[in-house]
Amino acid sequence: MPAATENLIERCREIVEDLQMGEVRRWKEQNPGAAAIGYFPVYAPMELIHASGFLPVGLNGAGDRLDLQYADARFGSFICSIVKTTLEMGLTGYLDPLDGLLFSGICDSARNLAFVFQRNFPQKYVDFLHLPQNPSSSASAGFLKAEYLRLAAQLEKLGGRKLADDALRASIAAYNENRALLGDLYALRASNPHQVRTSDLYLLQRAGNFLPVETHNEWLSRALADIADRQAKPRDSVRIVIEGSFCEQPPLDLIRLVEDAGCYVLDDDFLLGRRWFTEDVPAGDDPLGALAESYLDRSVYSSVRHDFRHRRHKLLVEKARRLGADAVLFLIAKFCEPAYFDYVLFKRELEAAQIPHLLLEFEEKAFTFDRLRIEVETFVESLLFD
Amino acid sequence: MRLAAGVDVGSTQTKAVIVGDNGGLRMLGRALVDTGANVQRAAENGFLAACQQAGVSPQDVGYVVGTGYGRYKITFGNSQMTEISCHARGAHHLFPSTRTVIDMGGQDSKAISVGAEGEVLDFVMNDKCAAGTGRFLANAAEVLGIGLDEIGPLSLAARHPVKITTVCTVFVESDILSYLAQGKKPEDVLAGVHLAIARRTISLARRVPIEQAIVMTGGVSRNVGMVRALEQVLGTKLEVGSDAHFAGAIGAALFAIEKMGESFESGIWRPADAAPAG
Amino acid sequence: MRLRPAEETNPTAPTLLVAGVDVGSGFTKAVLLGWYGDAGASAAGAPLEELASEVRILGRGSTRTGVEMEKAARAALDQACEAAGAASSEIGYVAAAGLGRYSIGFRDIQITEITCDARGARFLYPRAAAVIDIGSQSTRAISLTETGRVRQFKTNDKCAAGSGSFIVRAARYLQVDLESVGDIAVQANNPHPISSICAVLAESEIINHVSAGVTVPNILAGIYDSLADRSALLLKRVGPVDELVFVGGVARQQGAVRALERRLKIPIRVPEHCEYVCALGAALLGLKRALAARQATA
Amino acid sequence: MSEAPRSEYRGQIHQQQKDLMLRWYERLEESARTGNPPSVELMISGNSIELLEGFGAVPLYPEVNALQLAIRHLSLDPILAAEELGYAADNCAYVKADIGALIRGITPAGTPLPKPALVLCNFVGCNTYVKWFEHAAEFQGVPLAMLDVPFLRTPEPRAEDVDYVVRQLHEIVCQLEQITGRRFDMDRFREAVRCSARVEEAWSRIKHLARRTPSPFDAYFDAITLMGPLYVYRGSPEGVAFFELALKEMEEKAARGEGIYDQEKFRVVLEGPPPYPFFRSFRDMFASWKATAVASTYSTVGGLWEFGFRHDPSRPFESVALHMLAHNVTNRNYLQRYEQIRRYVEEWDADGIVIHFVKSCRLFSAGQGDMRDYFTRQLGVPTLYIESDLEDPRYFSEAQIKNRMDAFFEALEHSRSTGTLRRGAAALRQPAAGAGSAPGAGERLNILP
Ligand SMILES: Nc1ncnc2c1ncn2[C@@H]1O[C@H](COP(=O)(O)OP(=O)(O)O)[C@@H](O)[C@H]1O
Ligand SMILES: Nc1ncnc2c1ncn2[C@@H]1O[C@H](COP(=O)(O)OP(=O)(O)O)[C@@H](O)[C@H]1O
Ligand code: SF4
Ligand code: SF4
Ligand code: SF4
Repeated sequence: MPAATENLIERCREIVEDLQMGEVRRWKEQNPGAAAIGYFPVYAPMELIHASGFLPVGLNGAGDRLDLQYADARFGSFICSIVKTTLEMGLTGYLDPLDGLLFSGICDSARNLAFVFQRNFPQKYVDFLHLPQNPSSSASAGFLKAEYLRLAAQLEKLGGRKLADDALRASIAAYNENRALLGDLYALRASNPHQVRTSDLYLLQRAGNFLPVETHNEWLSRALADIADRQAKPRDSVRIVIEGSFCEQPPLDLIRLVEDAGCYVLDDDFLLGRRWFTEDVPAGDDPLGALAESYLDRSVYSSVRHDFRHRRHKLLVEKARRLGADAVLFLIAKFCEPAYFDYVLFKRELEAAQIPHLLLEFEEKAFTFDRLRIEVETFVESLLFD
Repeated sequence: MRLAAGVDVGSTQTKAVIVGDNGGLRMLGRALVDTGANVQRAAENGFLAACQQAGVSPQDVGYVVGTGYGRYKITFGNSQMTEISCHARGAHHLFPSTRTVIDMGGQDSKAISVGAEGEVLDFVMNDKCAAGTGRFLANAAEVLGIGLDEIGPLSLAARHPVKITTVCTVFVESDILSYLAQGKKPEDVLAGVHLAIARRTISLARRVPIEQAIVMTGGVSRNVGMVRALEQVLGTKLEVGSDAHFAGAIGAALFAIEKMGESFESGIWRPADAAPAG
Repeated sequence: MRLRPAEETNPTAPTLLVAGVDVGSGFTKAVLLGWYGDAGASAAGAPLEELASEVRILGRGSTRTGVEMEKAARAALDQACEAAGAASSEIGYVAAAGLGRYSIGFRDIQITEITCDARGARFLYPRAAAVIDIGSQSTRAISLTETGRVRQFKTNDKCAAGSGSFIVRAARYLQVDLESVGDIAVQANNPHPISSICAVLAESEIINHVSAGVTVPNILAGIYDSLADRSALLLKRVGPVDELVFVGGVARQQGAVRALERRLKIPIRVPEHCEYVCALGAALLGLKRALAARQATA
Repeated sequence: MSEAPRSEYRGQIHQQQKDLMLRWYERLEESARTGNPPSVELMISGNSIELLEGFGAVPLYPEVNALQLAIRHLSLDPILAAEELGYAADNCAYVKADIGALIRGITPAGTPLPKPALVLCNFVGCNTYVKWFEHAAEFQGVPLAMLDVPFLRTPEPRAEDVDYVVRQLHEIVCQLEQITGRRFDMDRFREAVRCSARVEEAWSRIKHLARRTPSPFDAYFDAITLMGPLYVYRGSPEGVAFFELALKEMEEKAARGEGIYDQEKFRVVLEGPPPYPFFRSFRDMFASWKATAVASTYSTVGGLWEFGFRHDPSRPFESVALHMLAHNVTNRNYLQRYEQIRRYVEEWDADGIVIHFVKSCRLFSAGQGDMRDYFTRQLGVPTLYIESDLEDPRYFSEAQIKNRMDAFFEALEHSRSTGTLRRGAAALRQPAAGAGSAPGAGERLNILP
């Protein structure tokens, strides 16, 4: 791979691992008066924040880079890591560059976290979006549009621009491009997994959490061109689809470990909110309505978005079949209620379809992986050795 | 002279103290025995030893309060109190400005938030797992072949503490051994062990408000390495008195006096007047 | 089926010597295999079961792992060679398993202990469908497919409760020889349960039992019951099991076997050299790779 | 502590409660046999029993089944059965017990339960519900409908929220008409809403009786007994009769100055669901200290009426929507729960708070450490924090909980003896400036009204 791309990925790693959010601070210096709005996974309408003149910042916990000192006392046992590390970041000042925080109802822990933030950070704008869970109702689109308008009004109060259709259309276009580039990278990896290391793709993608979308688009197109030209020799590997990491993210070393143990990742649900829509959002006459409708009718399946018209377990099997995967790897954060519940139906469906799977539990704050290594290697061995 | 006793039957060690109001409240005797297998016997032995040291007859002791995990096994006791109440009370007596107590014993650790009168405001305890307790330290000492009272001072000599990843008391053995095999110095390994426990303890303790003065009680308070490690993690100083190991028993004895219906003036007896350790 | 022990093997030299080394957290075990097949024939593609008649176990060796894993592996292998009357230089292929598998510089391949357990057990019991391995620090439950692949597996958390080192500590407290703990437990008439889930905290419970006059067999049986409970939980998670192969050092202890039987109510098979099953599996898988490699170069 | 004598209340309602619940199970059995009346699976949180009355349908509450299993010590088997299906050790055990029991064909009373005509996922607060109902529909092979109730993220529900819920209610009515082949009876629905309002009035008054010293009933343990009829019969004349009788009996008791114990010593507010597998022992721990729960958040899962909300027959759909949106503890946001508890301490004259952290239920428990921080550090109210589970017997350690409970009440007793124990409004310290050692720890209160 050309050194330029190596450097770019290295740069991404620095950005991702920088707890101080240097990139966000820099953006704020360059855009005086504009706010940075953090959003907790999984999805947030970044277009809307962008159109208000603000920087949407994706929060994905602090990994093992922060010792839990205060947050454990607030959230106690049986709660996933990301909830605690995010609160710890807040309590120890790492979220100071952010002027606001957005949450949505992905699970009960994250929802309560939103309000714990509200109490502990009264000087910050902390909001909770209700994203509809009943897309089949005729009233959902109207409701979601109203919810977005409520958000827009709040952002305006924070000093944002009044939401204008033109600005929103431009933002939608920028994010459509972002998703298209990511989609190309994902498609490239699915067809030529030896050419794209998943850990690299992950870093490239996650750096976007802290960058203006325009910059990110530029980086992604550079990387895409480079990677497409790359020459690499395919290895004897197991082709897998990763499921279950839509919110708390597995440590980078764990992603590498999975690859090193002999897996080609054809698809994953890391940072799923960045690739939320399956098609471009149509930026027509009613861009806000289009954004809402895309959420309801043209988005990926997810354990935190319920749509009883399309069952998630069927969709997972379809995906694995479509991509020609040998197996599904569930990477689930410890105590992640939605992922674990979905696993039951996924498992049933995969077994019926005779697609092997492995479940690994991780914590973003873990830094030794002996046991996980054994598990992945055994799994690979069980598929490779006859 | 009126006499009262507090007996703290811990999982590892049993502590007993005799107090009396002989021209002011005094600690007349105290004793420390290993709890061992026979909890009831240990309680008795501790109590008798304390009586003997105080030079009083057990029959003359008017009221005995038992505490600690074996408190219900004390046949001669008049009543029981939880060790939480007793440590708070004892610590408050030793340091009247106590607001937080960190008690680390053989099998559990707890943090107690204490009010101005020595009353418990809030507390937390670890559960179900011996990771990060006195046992953890005792095991580490054993693996290294160093006396329990030496590991603390030795750990202070560390310059590059190792990172201990295991919290399990049993498995820490192999961590320690592999560090030694890698040529790490015992003091660095020990410092790592102490720090690991300190982090765990403080993250537990943060569930209650931690306010000055912070008093450490329980057997592990005798380990200067642990005290320093806790101070380092907490970023503030801990109060540790020479009677800290006896805080639970002292608290129990104070409750005993109260239960006797005796009016007493808290604060007359001070650690300085204490009888020598038994 | 049983393998013929080394003494019975035919005196002609094996075509190929393969070693499997299992570097466990407590003990390192080595198995030396001889392959007597036709050097020219292509055996690489055949399933392991078909190779059985051409394979002999020539020697075994075991030593404490300690911290120098490579050294332990050498020592165990030397023992195995001595038992086989072979020189280590004659070994054609070394497969390493266990937590120290990457530490063995002289290995040809590393394989996880789960794959090896499954292979070893399947080789000894061709119809084995589930394996449980209880070692010093770990418990592994494995279910197999009809063809002998690993279907599902679960390992315990990094907690000493319910694994071999717990038994070692308990034996020490009760002043019973490790060799005989299992047999003593079998004499229990009224097992006394241990309520603590923690190996360390359970010790004081054990002590209390002693002082309350509970007999040593009853205490030990109680400990095995709690160990069996934990293993049963892991087994449940790998799917329904109606017959089980029990391997690893703890399988040497009758008390553990009986407790598992009581708990699971299914037949349990314990191979004679149960703690070597993982090393055996490694050696067998190593053999397959070695044959494949020969074929490729031939 | 010696056992305290407890005058357990045994009035007429005690028997009537049993009869009512028995009748419910009989109706369910009838539905299982004949399909008549049709049954609809529903969640307790902010349930709309009134809507079902409009169809003459009988509610099937999986939570009631789960808790019955736990109380009868039958929950472990189904939980293990569910774990074999792949549920994680840490998933909500209510769900596991219910699904496990379904798979194993276990019912709490031993009588068959019907296959519901519709699994109606009234998503009121708890995200786990959605998973639960999805699975319940999947494993029973029955139709599934979603009723998405926006979480209360503003002080009051917005007009859009109400509109969204009302429109979904209409859609569900149509769906139910199709599925059951019955017509929705608007009059009956309105009548049910009227009954509900009367039950709510009586129930709310009963709860207000607990403000007296001594409190004539326990707003946690006794409330749980009354919650069954509250959810099943709220919209019916039986419910009205039952609750009006209950009110009368409680008022009489209050007039006689009778409490739960011969002498009420402590008054606490309880937060969190109970440990059903150890319900008795748990209750005894309070009894041994003569402590009465004067208020509880758990008893407001199905509806929060003591602060004034009532269903309104003049706008039945809207009031059903409002009830779901804003007048039950599960759909109110976390800080509104703090405020609810704070009011209980103040207006119900409590000495302290007991937070029961339940491993299964993140809806209740996620963040309870922060809640405790708020009450102890900021308001200075004595607060006990204990952990166990509401369904899974493996997470209850009687000795540990008792130890903590004893320490807590010892402390209260000690404070009382030194005259520092304050009660009710006096127990609430005004937010102290600079209190708190954690950076950013909330000195400043930012609770939505
Ligand atoms: N002289 C000493 N130096 C260092 N640590 C000590 C000493 N004596 C006791 N300890 C520690 O104290 C622990 C026992 O504390 P204690 O409070 O008596 O516990 P418990 O009440 O549970 O029996 C031991 O496990 C040990 O780690
Ligand atoms: N001579 C023996 N008799 C009975 N049990 C033994 C004996 N030696 C070891 N064990 C048991 O076997 C365990 C070690 O098993 P092993 O499978 O070798 O573990 P590992 O591979 O993890 O080191 C010990 O912890 C002990 O419980
Ligand atoms: S990781 Fe799972 S449980 Fe944790 S916040 Fe995210 S969705 Fe919720
Ligand atoms: S991790 Fe170790 S100390 Fe903790 S419960 Fe397990 S055996 Fe006990
Ligand atoms: S998480 Fe809590 S509210 Fe939700 S279903 Fe489970 S017990 Fe009920």
